[in-house]
Amino acid sequence: MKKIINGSDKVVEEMLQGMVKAHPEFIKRVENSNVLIRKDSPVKGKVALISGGGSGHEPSHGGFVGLGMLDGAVAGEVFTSPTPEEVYKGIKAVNGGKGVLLIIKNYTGDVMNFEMAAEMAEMEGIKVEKVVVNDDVAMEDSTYTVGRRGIAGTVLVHKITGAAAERGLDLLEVKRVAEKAIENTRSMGMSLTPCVVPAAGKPSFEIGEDEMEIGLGIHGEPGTHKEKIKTANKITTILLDKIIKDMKLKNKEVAVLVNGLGGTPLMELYIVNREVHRILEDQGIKVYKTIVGNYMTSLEMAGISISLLELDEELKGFLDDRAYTPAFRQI
Amino acid sequence: MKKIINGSDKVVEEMLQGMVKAHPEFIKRVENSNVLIRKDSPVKGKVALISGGGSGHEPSHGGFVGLGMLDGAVAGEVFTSPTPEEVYKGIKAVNGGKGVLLIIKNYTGDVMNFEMAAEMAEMEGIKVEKVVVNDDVAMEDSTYTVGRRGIAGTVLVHKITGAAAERGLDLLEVKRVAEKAIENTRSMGMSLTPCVVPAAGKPSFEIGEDEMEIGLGIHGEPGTHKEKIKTANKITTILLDKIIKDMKLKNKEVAVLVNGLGGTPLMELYIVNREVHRILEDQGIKVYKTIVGNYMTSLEMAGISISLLELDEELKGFLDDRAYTPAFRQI
Amino acid sequence: MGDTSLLLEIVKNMSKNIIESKELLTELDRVIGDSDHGINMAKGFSAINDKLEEMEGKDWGCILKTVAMTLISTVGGASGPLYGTGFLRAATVVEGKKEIDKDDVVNMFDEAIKGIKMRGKSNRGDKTMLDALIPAYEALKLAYEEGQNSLKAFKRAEESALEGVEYTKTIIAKKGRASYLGERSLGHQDPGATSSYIIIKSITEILEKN
Amino acid sequence: MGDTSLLLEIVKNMSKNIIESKELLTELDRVIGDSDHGINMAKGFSAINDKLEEMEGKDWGCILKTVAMTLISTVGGASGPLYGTGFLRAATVVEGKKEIDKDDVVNMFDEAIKGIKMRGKSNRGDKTMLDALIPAYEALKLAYEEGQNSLKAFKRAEESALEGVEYTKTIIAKKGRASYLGERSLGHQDPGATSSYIIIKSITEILEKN
Ligand SMILES: Nc1ncnc2c1ncn2[C@@H]1O[C@H](COP(=O)(O)OP(=O)(O)O)[C@@H](O)[C@H]1O
Ligand SMILES: Nc1ncnc2c1ncn2[C@@H]1O[C@H](COP(=O)(O)OP(=O)(O)O)[C@@H](O)[C@H]1O
Ligand SMILES: [Mg+2]
Ligand SMILES: [Mg+2]
Ligand SMILES: [Mg+2]
Ligand SMILES: [Mg+2]
Repeated sequence: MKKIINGSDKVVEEMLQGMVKAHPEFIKRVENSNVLIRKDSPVKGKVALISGGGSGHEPSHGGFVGLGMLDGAVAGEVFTSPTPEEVYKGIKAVNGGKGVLLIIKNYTGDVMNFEMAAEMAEMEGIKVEKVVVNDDVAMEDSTYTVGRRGIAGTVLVHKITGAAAERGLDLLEVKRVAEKAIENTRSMGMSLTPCVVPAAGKPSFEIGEDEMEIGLGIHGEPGTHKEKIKTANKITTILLDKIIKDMKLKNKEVAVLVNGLGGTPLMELYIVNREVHRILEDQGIKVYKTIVGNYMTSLEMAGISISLLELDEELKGFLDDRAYTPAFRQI
Repeated sequence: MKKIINGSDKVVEEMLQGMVKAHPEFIKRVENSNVLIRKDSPVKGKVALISGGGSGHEPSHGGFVGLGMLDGAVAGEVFTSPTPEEVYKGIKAVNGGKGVLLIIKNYTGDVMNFEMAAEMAEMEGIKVEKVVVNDDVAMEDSTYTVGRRGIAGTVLVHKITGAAAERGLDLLEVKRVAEKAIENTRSMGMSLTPCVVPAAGKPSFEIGEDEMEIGLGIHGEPGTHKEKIKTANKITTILLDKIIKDMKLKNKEVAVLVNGLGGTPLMELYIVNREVHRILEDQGIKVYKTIVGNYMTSLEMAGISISLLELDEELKGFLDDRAYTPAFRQI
Repeated sequence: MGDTSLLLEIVKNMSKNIIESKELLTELDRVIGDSDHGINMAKGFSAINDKLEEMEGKDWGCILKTVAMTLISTVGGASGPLYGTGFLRAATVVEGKKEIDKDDVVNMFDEAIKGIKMRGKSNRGDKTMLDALIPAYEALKLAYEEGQNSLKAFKRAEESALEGVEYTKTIIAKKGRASYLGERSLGHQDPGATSSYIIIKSITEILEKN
Repeated sequence: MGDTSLLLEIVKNMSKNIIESKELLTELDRVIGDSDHGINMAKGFSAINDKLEEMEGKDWGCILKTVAMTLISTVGGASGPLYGTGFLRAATVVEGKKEIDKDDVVNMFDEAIKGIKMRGKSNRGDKTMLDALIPAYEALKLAYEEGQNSLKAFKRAEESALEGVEYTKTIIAKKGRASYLGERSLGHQDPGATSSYIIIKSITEILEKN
């Protein structure tokens, strides 16, 4: 395991300290917690947004705390959802009186821990609502399963929902917008390499020199299957086909997120983005906005995910709104 | 070699296409060239800045084309400086009448090709000046050698110089500011893994499972020496010590850039940043601004570099100015 | 079945066994999950270990509640709230009690499983901890009904739990992270079922000693 | 020494040999540089290959200028401008000539080296292409002075170039990327010196055939 760390038990704590040192103009830390919140929290008269989950997805979620996106991000251990207590501390710290919306990625652990935190906060009279992001089309969305995972599309949900909250909409309206964004977002990922959870010290899965893993989540779990490694264009086609089949996009407008999983150079993301645009154009789908970079990572994993967000006039407005956070800035 | 590409001979072309598709509001491409320029180029009444070099350092340099930074970026093949002709095309495309400043990283190839381009442009009556960035303290700066390399500190030079140009200073003034920024910038890097030049298909150097390479450049060249891998804090100390020894920073203010080489997760960069701040505080050096992320990469190499820029009132002003580019945004 | 000093011994033994199994559980989770089950569980039970003194002299309900809250507030992940809820529900059955009997044991176990099912929206056959816990519970109940003593009953429960662990190898995961693997989860044993087996075994070991 | 059809044959052979050495040169550059020398050179000489027809019937100066400009405008890196400048300087010596003699050859070689030294701010002993080119030039000049024919003279030049390549293994790089390695560049042969040797060998081979 080659990592620039001081010890596997210290990574989250030291990372959070390093983040605050890097971005003091954006974020501060809630005392005795792994919660990062907006410098100006609690913001009065604004619905507050909290997201979070296991660490190892940086810049998610702390990097999106700031104007026009999140009010708080709760960090668990690497790939482990934070405890209810931590989430509860976050809720209390950001609540500006208009209620708090929890943006949860659909993982059993995240859902349960955030739910328990919401129950705790509600007992104190804080209005809390929840939405669960489940953008990953790699798996069937059946009632017999836990449903789809939340992956990189979550960042688009943060952006849209953050804009709605920043405009001053009330809790249920913000929740409605979040649900619409979730409903309109689909993603799928692949990887060339596993990642190594620091405390585990071993690659999260085995993979051959000529293989790639398709349809995998963001916690180093193996994907739905392995394939022989293919060209960037073929990979893009595999992912995008599955996404597009799950939506009705003909003559629609979309936002595109080409996301790196941590170890993939920007060069490769741009090469993928080129083919994404070619395919969408080919199918009569118009790209309204493109985002390319490492937004939802799995430690040092080499791989990508592609997300599409179907837009209407309302969502376009929110997408265009200002955002100013450590990892997402737009004027 | 595991890469998401379509063929090693197509990476630069396809990447440039993907970049333009991703950032149409910032950049456009000069026809029949590998040059990206500001959407509103040539900007009248402003000194234009051109940088560039081999590809594989993304987001450098195309990602810094935009308001308050570069006017144009010239991309060579991976790790190979662009030809004089390409640079010349860039110069012609951005020249707004107030002259053009070339920001060159100190590599034999870059210096020669940019110089030849400058000669070509001057023959056409375009005022061209050059500065050469040499921030890498890994090597001795002796007159018998080619001098220090230009590495990640170049991004800080882009920011400062871009602000000076944006304010409307004239060519020689902008050049003076650039030289001051260069004079005040020092960097040093290390890595855990080599990188693979697509066309070569092999790791750029061999390294053991428990080794790291110290003092290396950004083209996959081996460093000054190998060491047993150490903790993040020790690594930070090794790099920062060498940088600080080369400057006189006691009671001074600095800007910090903790740069990832492409394959290192943000988590590790923040852990390093924590220790950078601790050491600087310890030595009575004040951090005015911190930048953490992948700014000057070496393909998928896992590693980091640290840069310090010594500030005075003038440089602080330029550092604080607005910049709005694909990869660097600040309001 | 016994007094609270027995319970404290059991809790201590659970902690020891779980902490010792940290690598095994993590490795199992690496194959079909995200490589953290052992880390998570060891973290929780280390925290419980630190509270052993403070639990001394307390009643069954109080001790189990401390175990539950410690798991909930230190573990995170899926296993934290699930085991936490299980222990919390068990605690409600024996609130204020210094001594408990066989019926209490059966009811505690039953409540714990109900709590986990509710919290996890899961059931037997989903390839989770429930596939160890439910057969263990059934074996225990049957043994008691057949008039066996607690040691015998827990021995049977332990055996059934182990069978349950083996059974998880033969099924496709429907809940938890392993469910994302689909067919690829076949052939691998569930980490949570394994930790459940270890927890039950920890009880048997102490009953054996006493 | 010969007419322009000889020159075209030589240029064609250089292209062939350089393209065939693409991997060797890249591998040498991987060890002490940035893994691209073979790629760079092959790119340049492929482009030259594409211009062979258009060069037909032109004079020596014109052909060498085309070679030079093609290298400058396609190779990039350090080797592009260096070889480009070398060929460009050589071209100026033989401007307008359809036939050249021994003196022309010596002068061309001399000018090429001066150009490379000027452009690269480098000299013999820096572990660069000059460590192959300069000894080759000296051997060639001496051979001509001794009254040898061009084939013999180039044979000697080729031998000296090869010795120069070997010599680069024994010295520390002072110019180019390899210089960043300091002592670690010892023991490895310089890619540029190697490509220079290949270029000279390409001339000998054609002289041999004619
Ligand atoms: N919905 C559920 N119901 C019951 N048990 C579950 C459920 N989801 C997961 N588990 C159990 O939790 C175990 C994984 O725990 P752990 O690795 O600590 O959490 P995470 O999956 O969040 O990383 C699984 O092996 C399984 O036994
Ligand atoms: N200043 C210089 N003078 C002469 N030759 C040089 C100089 N710098 C580099 N070279 C030659 O160029 C070769 C490297 O060329 P190449 O790999 O194509 O360019 P780059 O170093 O830009 O990647 C070296 O092996 C060396 O022979
Ligand atoms: Mg987990
Ligand atoms: Mg090169
Ligand atoms: Mg797990
Ligand atoms: Mg090279």
